[in-house]
Amino acid sequence: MTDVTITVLPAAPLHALEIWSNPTAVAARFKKAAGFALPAIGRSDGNDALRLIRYEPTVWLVEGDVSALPGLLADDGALTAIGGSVVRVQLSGKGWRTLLMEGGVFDAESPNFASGCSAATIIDHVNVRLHVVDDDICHAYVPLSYSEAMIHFWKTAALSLTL
Amino acid sequence: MMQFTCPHCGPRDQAEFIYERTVDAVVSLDAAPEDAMKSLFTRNNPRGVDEEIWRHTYGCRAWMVIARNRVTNEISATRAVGPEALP
Amino acid sequence: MSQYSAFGLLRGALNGQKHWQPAWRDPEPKSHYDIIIIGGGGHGLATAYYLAKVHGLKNIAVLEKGWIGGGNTGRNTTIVRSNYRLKPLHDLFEFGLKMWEHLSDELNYNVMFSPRGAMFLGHSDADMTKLAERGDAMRCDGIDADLMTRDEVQKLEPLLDMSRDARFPIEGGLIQRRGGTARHDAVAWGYARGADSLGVDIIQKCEVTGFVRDGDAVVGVETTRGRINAGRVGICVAGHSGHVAGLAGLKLPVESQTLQAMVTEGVKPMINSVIMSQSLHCYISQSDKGGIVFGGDPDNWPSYAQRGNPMVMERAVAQGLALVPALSRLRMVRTWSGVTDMSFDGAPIIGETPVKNLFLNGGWCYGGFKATPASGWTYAHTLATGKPHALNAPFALDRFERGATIDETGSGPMPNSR
Amino acid sequence: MINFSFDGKTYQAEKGDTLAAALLRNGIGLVGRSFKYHRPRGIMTAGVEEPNALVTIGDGGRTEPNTRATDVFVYEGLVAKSQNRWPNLSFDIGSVFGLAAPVLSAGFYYKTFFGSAKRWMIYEYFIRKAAGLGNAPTKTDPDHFSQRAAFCDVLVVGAGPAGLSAALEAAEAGKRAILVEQDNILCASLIRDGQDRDGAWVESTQARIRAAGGRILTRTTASGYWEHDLVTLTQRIAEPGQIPLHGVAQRLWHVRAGQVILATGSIERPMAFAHNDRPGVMLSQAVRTYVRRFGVVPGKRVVIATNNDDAYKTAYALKAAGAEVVAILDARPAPAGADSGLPVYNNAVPLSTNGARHCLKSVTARINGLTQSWNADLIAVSGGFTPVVHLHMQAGGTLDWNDAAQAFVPAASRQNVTTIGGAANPDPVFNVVPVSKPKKSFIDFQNDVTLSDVDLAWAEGYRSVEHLKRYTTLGMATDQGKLSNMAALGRLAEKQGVAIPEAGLTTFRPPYTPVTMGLLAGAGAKDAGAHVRRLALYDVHAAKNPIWQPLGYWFRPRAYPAGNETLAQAAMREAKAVRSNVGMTDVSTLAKFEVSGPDAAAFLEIICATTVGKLAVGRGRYTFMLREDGFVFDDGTVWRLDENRYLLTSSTGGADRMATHISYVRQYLCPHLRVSAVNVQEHYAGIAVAGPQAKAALAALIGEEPPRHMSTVPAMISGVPVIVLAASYSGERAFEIYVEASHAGPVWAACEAEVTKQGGALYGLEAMEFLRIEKGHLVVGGEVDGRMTPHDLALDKMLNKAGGYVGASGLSRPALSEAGRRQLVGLEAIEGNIPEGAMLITGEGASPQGHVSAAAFRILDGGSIALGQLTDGFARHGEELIATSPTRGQMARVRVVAPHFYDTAGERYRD
Repeated sequence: MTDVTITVLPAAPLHALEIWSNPTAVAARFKKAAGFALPAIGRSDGNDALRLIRYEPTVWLVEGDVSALPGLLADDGALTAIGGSVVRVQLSGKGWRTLLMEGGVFDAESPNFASGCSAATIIDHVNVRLHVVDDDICHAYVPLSYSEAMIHFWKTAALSLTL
Repeated sequence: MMQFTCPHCGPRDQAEFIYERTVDAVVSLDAAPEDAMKSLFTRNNPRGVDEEIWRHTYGCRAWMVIARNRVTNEISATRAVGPEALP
Repeated sequence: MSQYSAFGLLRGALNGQKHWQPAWRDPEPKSHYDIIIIGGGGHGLATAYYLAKVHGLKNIAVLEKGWIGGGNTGRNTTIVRSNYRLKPLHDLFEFGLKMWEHLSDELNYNVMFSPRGAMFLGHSDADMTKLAERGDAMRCDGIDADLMTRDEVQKLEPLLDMSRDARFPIEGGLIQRRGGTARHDAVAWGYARGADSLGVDIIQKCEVTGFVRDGDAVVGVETTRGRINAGRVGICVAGHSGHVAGLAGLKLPVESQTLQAMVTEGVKPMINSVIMSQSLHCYISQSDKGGIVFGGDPDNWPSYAQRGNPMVMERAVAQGLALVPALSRLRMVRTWSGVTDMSFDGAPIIGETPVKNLFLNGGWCYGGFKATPASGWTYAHTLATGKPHALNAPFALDRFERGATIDETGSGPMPNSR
Repeated sequence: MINFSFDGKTYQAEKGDTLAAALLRNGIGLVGRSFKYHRPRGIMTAGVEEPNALVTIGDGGRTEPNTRATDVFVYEGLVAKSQNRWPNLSFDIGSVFGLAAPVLSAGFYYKTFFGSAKRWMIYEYFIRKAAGLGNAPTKTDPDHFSQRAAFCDVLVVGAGPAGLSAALEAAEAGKRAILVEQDNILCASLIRDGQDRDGAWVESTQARIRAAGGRILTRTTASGYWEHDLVTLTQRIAEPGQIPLHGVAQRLWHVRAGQVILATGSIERPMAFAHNDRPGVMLSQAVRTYVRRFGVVPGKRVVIATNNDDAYKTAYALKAAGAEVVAILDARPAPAGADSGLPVYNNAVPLSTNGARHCLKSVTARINGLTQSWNADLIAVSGGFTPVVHLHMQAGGTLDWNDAAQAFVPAASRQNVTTIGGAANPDPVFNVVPVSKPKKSFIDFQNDVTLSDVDLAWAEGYRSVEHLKRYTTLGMATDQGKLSNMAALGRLAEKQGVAIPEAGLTTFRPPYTPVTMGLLAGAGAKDAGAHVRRLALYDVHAAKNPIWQPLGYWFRPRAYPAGNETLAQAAMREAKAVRSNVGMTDVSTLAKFEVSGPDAAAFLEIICATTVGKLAVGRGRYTFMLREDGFVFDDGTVWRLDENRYLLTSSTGGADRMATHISYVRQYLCPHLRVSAVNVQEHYAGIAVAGPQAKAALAALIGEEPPRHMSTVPAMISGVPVIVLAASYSGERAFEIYVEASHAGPVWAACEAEVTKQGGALYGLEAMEFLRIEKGHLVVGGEVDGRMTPHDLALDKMLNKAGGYVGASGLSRPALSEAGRRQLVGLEAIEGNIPEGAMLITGEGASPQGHVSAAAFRILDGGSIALGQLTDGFARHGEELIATSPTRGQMARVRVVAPHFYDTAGERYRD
């Protein structure tokens, strides 16, 4: 009896957008072009073409169409493709927060970790990046080489979630 | 396990962090060879508070300096280090 | 000192064991000693013993801030071996191993040295080649080292997981049959009793709080029990080397880290030798009372707290179970931590310091217990003659600035990457 | 009723019984044998402090030795066996040690067993056989253990009345609250103390806590208090030996608490009198628990010995249950005002007991200087109460001395922990100084430590409390001194002539009660947390059933044996294919970093010790990196993909270390540089195609002229964008194709089709070793062992003259350029095959002057060759040495040569 479902999402383009100088100027250019501000750490935002998730002080994870971004960055930052290095895993159902406590150290059960939030942590010795899509769905970006081990760990833990 | 207050992510378990070295062990790139080797090969190593460089490796991947008492593990200050970043 | 023997015990059976005298006196500190050793652990007490026994010096004091044997001597996993790859290290540790073989008789105190074999497991062809290289380096310098096949390993330790699909499959091992374990407390108490009987003053509850200088030379120490003058002062405080040397204005190539160890409840014999691994950093042996003694990686951040933490301990236990699954249902009954003085090449420091009359013995990382006799003997030679012996000359304090480091693992100056 | 067996006989237990209660219910008094003298032991307590009733429970890999009968709840089919006795419990040969007790005083083993270490090992063989209690299982554990984190504002330890109220208050104040109880019911003490009427309060409080979102965990022990209010909890999901639901036997919680409230109560103290270790001697509150909670009366004729009021409740409970209280020995002078017709004697302390066939027959006491005896089958003892301060002390707390209670109570702490209830203010008691013969007065019942052992340790100079503990092994048994520490401190204080608080205090070491090793390992029991890292192209390789080789946490194909080829045969065939035709291999695990920005070149010239800035777009170069002490720690290649975009590769083994190093230099040392250094190790899968036909194969794959040696171009293979680097590790003309990992399948398939068409082969790590050794390329972890400078490796000519790279100042140290350093050499066998790892000696018995770091064979011409390190090796070409491996009984005569055996001029790279 488990109330969490673990599914691997299909591979999709993913980029790391890094700003190394004039962050406020770049932020202004971005907001004007994209219609939403660069999200704060631990937050995500987007429009129908683009979704940005922030885990680091100077880097944003970007899903979707990045064609406009190099122009916006000019000499203040760079875009690097990193999609191949992660597998996106969807954890859905009421129990995803409890599941993330298994072998973890991050407070995924906290009410502050709500829809739109993001957090990177370590679970069962693997560096995992989490993104809360809504109350019943959380996406986990797992390093490709560890994904098979991580998914196996989650599936085993899901069996005894409610004990 | 200790708990560090990451300047970017807030309180997090020490398992997400990796210790690099103490601030007195930093070898700056422009140091004269003798000073560089002095920094690399001698430590205050106090039985009390020292400034340590940690990285939130499994979190926001940022670097920080933590002032920590090595006997009581009391943390008195944490400051971010790295490129200028948006809040 | 009353001679220890089986006959003595039988005589004691008749008088309720009343005739035994104290193993060491509890003297008040004198105002001057020829040599003061700071630190009443195994190394400090051994140094005092050999100063008196080998060099015939009588006016010696060992100053201990707490109670003797209370630091790392009482907190290690009791392993004794000399199977190091680099020559300066295996020569020094081998000199010590030869002393271990007669130490109980030398001290008339049974230190229970048990040469049951110290074995490194290899988990791949690459591991086995690395072990063969280490064994060849030892054999060429006259030290015993033998490769073991899978079957020989299984015969020695039947509870090892020999299955082919284990995460760390066992391909074979390298064993030093003359290595093994010893009773750590007995080493401190044996040396203390020996030194005391030769006239050494062992002064407990006496912490050094500063150095007395005459110009740039050290001529004595300030302590919690008053000033004591000395011709020469030898620091020998392991994890507290940084702090004590700091009192003399010295900054050392040493950082103090916590090393955790643990023991299970006592069970009937199940582990016969000392099990270590070339890929996994854990070591397993069974004490004479039946407890499985366990150690693993040091905590790779600085600490004087003598407190463990769950993450590193849980990983050490996981590594042990990956090798010996049958340990799963035993229970850990006690865990403790030592403060190890991690040197910046992994090798000890035994010799002079830039300060006149002040000497240092430290930097033992997590391998100090096995070196106790050799450390005491060479430090005694250095303190008595003012010059290092050939065995400890390579371990000079100034080797780092000269670039003559002795790096067994080749992992460089950062102790947390060792 | 529930069926269980003890030593092969089947009995019945009531629902909710502990094994101890069930054994007493069935009249079983003798349960075990003590550690040293194998004296008969019964059930003394009703809790985790039990020193005697240790049994082995369960079977196969689920067997749990040394389990306290008081800490396991009976389930259908429970199998328990007594321990540490041969042939059986009632007749144990081991008890002969008891006869030798006068000789076997504390620390006797330090005073004898001299002679050689070999002789000690003979004595030791027998000592080890007699030592240890239960037997460890030999089979693998069939169950697994869960580990889970939790966060809360308030963690309450102990669900007695005080703890339950504190948890309710926190939960209903809207705080995240967790209440932990090691028993399987809450407020067991209320039942014990006859306040059953409060059962309704317990039920409603429990319901209100849960309704407010609070969590209640029973059968869960707070075993360790660590740093910054992190507390570890061990939760029994299945009882010892029980087959668990979903295979999870226990769960380890790591709880980060805002505040911790310890409501852990206290542990009743025994009294020291002669033969106080016999079955039939029990603690007073334990007797009351068995009577009130389990309805089991452990004795018919009972003597009670006490120094406080609490034990009178036990007298009333026993009387109500039909037992006869024959005497109450109250150590206190003034009458306690008992009026219920109980036979109370004041100024009365127990002197000794005697018994037959392992059970109590009579008790002798001293009353106002006179002795008096009673026939009795049970003595219930209460020597006062020791507050449970373990967690407070583990948290770095201090203690105060409560003189009225003769006990240490929690004082200040540097963590957010407070103590409430019985643990904070224990009952007042009258201090009883033991008067009986110290010889047979036990204070540590499991390790057989008596008062006379404490006296002996004192006489021999072991006077600090830690020396006393280690010399007598007091408090080092499975009950961790819970019943013995205070008695020992009392005796030590007496010897020192000081009050107990001045006698010193032992350190409180985790865990509070012993913790199952499998639980600490958790999911890591199988792989120690070292998860196998899978290649992007794992399935493609697995289908070919290669021989796999571990490299760090990766597994990579070592060779692809065809038919019944051995590893060596397959590897040589593969290497020959690369030398004579074309071969392909998976190089995905190399570390890779994409470095972009205006300051990318400047940044790379800090990380790498060679020049980078002069590289034209589309060109690449070999490079190496130094640690700050000047030694080489990694090497690789750097490629300029675009004006401000470079690709840096380095070794698989050093990948994580390099990622940290690059981040430290970029973020800590050069925060102002305009550069982005992104780890793309797993973003790109890598396929190497090498050999004389490689260029033709590449042309067919990318449909254009392949890049010349050390050049790079973007290209397409099977419609997939790739980066082609013309790099060679094998010494042949070769190309490395980098493709986004998720699209690697089709690109590998296209390459494999092309290579097969040319009659080429797949090759693995073993062939790669043969190729690179023959060419003289270095390997991190082999020739680059962290102890070699650039000059030692003949790389110093490539050093960036402008300096400014990490390690430059390290190189200035004098010893790094003195004679006598180990230097890189080649070795050619004159006679025999060179063993890898062998020592290089000038003659028999000489101390080694170097070693063989990598050995192989000339691939096309045959002949044993190797790379190695040799003292002053550059100057010793032509010299003959012996490469010896005593551990493998192998030896070869070798000649020192240059470390390059193939195409030294590099013609194979030119088209």
